[in-house]
Amino acid sequence: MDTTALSDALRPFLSSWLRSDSNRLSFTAFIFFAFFITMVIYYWRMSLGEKPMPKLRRIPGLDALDESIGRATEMGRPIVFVPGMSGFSAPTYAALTIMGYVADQVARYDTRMIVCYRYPEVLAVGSSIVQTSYLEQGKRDAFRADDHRFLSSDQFGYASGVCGILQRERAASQHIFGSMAAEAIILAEVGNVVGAIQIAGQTGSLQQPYLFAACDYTLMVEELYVASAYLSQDRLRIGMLAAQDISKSVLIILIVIGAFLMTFGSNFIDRILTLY
Amino acid sequence: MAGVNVPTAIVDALTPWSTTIGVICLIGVWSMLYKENPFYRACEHAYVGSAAAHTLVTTYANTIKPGIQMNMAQNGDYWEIIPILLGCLIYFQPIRQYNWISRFPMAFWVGYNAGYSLTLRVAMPLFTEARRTMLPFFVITDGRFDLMTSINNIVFTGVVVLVLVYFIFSRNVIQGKGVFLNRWARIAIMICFGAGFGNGVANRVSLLIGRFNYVLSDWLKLY
Amino acid sequence: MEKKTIWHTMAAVDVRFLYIIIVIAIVIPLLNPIGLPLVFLDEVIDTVALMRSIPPGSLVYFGAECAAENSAELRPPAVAGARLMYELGHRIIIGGFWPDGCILVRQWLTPYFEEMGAVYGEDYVILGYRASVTSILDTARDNFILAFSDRDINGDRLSSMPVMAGLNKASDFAYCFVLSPGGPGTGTYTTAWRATGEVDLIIDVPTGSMYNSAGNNYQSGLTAGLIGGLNGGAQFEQLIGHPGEATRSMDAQSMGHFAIITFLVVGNIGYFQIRRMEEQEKEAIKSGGS
Amino acid sequence: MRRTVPMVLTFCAGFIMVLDGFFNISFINGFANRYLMRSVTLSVAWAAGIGALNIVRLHVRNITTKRTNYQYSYILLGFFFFMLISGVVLERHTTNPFYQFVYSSFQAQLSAAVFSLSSFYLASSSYRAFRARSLEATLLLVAAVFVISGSVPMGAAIWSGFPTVSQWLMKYINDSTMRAFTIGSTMGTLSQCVRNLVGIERGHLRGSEGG
Repeated sequence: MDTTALSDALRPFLSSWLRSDSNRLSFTAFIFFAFFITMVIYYWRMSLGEKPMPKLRRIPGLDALDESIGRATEMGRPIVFVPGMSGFSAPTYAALTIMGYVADQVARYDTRMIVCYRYPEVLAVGSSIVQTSYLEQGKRDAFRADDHRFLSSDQFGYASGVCGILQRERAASQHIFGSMAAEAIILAEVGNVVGAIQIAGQTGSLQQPYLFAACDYTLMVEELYVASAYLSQDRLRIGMLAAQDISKSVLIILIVIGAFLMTFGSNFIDRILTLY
Repeated sequence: MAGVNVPTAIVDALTPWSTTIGVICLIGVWSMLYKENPFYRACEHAYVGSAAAHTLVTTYANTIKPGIQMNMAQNGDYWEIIPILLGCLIYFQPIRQYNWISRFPMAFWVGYNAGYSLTLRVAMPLFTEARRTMLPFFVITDGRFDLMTSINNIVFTGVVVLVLVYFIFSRNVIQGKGVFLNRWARIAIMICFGAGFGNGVANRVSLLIGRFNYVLSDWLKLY
Repeated sequence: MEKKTIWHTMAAVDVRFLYIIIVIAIVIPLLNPIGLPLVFLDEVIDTVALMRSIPPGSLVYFGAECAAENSAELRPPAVAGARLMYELGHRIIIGGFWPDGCILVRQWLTPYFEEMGAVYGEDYVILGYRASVTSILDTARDNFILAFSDRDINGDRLSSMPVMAGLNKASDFAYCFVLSPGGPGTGTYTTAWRATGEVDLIIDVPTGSMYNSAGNNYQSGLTAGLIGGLNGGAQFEQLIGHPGEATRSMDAQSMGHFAIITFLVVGNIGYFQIRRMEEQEKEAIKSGGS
Repeated sequence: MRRTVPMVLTFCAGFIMVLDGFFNISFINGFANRYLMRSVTLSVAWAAGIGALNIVRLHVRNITTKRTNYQYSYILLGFFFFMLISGVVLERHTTNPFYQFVYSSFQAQLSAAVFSLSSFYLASSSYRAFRARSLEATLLLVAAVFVISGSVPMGAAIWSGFPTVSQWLMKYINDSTMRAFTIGSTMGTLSQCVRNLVGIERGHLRGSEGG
């Protein structure tokens, strides 16, 4: 099929309102976005109704959160929580959602949780999340503001601070979530040395091997983003996840068809993608 | 704005000591490997203090001062006061009562970043990568079937698809018995992590080399 | 009662002992390098060829994204890259969004620029650190000088410098040469300038730990060149004919790697030996009990 | 006021960026370029002091209440104010020779030193933590050994196949897995951003509701 003619026919119409550049992917991106937004709206509406939502695959790392909290409670030693190295970004939101879950449990069992922050704005939000958990349990006075510590905005200043806390407070478990960089191995090794049970989950894949080796449970890459839906089992969030999964499936199907067509010598899909 | 200057003589007298100070700092930090000690704690605190100040100084010198001097004083862009005030609202954060005001600039940044990410810029890898993943499974070069390239292409596309399927979480979307595929996906992921570990070693070893270059070459002048 | 074998002793070895071994493994070859020959990767050869194919007088953006801790890996390719650019007659615009990036690159490059006779303001300029990378790079797509407030690292006017002639927006750059120890790094520039089609050629200079994802970007065509880690830096130095720091450090790098492999292997052998002995003991108890 | 204003701010800033990113609307494009992006730069720059403010507050409190190890807080504050004052007052700020001296002898060296700690931890964790406990862990280790040996001259000197195998692993297994990760996390980011924009996820606003 001749895609050049199609592309030429579309150009005058599209160029009046759609931005383009030398990559010629604008139209594809636009269609894909429109599809994604449609899916979001579809599942949003569905979550308001009664229909059953999709079920989620099991994620052992998230199931292990309770075990680590229980152990800290038994030993009477604190949990150290690291909500990632970035400011407000997607991984940090995911980490804060997990922290909300842990905070609920901690407030119920009167376990101590020390949270180390790299950015003051995350501290502001994080401490109010935990405080809310204590309020909901009716333990307003049990909340310890001093356990929410802003260490340093500097990457390794922060890492050395967390190490100091792990050693001085003899942590029973360490939770490392959010986006991590080179300091991941420092935190995980020091955690190992003090004998803490460690659960880690982060979005980058580069630090994953160290965490995989040194921690008891690891969430792999995208599993962190699922945490918000998985732990809350909230219909709306599961719906958003389903919308995302369907869009991803479309992409997978495109890749597979494209590869097969390529085998038979046609780059049709490729030309369709780069229409405008 | 003419600034103060430290006499050149003083700076010149101090400069030779720079590497020695650096080596003392290095020993202080590395002493932690033996055990946690006061020397290390002193270094840790000095580090945090100077890092906080350095960030402030660089921002002041490169964004705040030129912004006031040039954009406002010379070009008359007085509208810039509005975002400046918005940014300054963050300083309400330590005051418990007015804490909520500090959420205004945060909301602004969150919105900007979310909008920025929801455009072609960030979505582009999705399509460039997808395009380059559509590789032919049978490759014929110079009229002959090229086995190696064919296998490599099948492996490449296969692994991408497997791992993508592994990260589909909601079960109803992909029905059925794809579970055995997950095992193969995990194998690919593990090899990828292994390679990541391998390259990470290169990174970490060169860090040590950097430090020893500093001690042996810059300080002791052994080579 | 558990038997104490050599494996048990080794499993319980003080970690400080390991630290000493790795220090020795690195220091000795640094003092006495042997100079093992390098294996040249296609990607580095192609990158150098790409840089050589750019005509003299072109504008080049040099992304000084680095911090002091990465100097061992990033200084050699930065120096070699700047040398090659100057030799090819490219005009170099150095900018960076890590707080210390520009200061460090200035420290690294100034001796070489002085040696080669490059003039600040005519052959190269350093823009200095700015906060908020995404919005600045975005503004630079339309107006480069406004994005950087018309000031260089010293607070002087950019618009009065000859090196800036013909530079109005990001698309005037022939290519970007970006050091990348994380974020901000190459990813920032590919999103801001490559994805919008402003600059098509981005040369990625990642650290070892970023090299994993960098390979993928290179294969998919997102980046046009790749010089990875200290190993890539050493190849780069030799390809442009100025062997330096990276070439010298390669033997230490080799020894460090082999120390780590030895730890891995010995640690695992010990682990299997102990496990086997424990299994034997269990079987002995079982057969004794029944 | 407390909830609506931030949500409106988030939505407006985001929506303008989305419009600007996709469409040719000269009014929106101009506004985003001229004002919005510059506003973000400026507001972020002026907010930079909040971290330092937090640290200073904490350590002044440490000293006044004489908590354990409060002596170290003097060191911290000393360094902070020394660097800050010299950086702001001196001519040409960060490029002043004196400031450069202080920066490159203390801060640059300390940060490089802390980062290099991770090399030592890598040594100890490769001895104690990376164990071939399962098939998966074994694969990780084997791939690691090939890539480690393949990336240095000595590996090639021992067996010329090391670089070949390591490059094959890098090109066909690592790059492809990385590609899947990239596609996946891009999707994750998109979906997270949609949730932020429409206000399903309000992590950054939590706590302001009751107060």
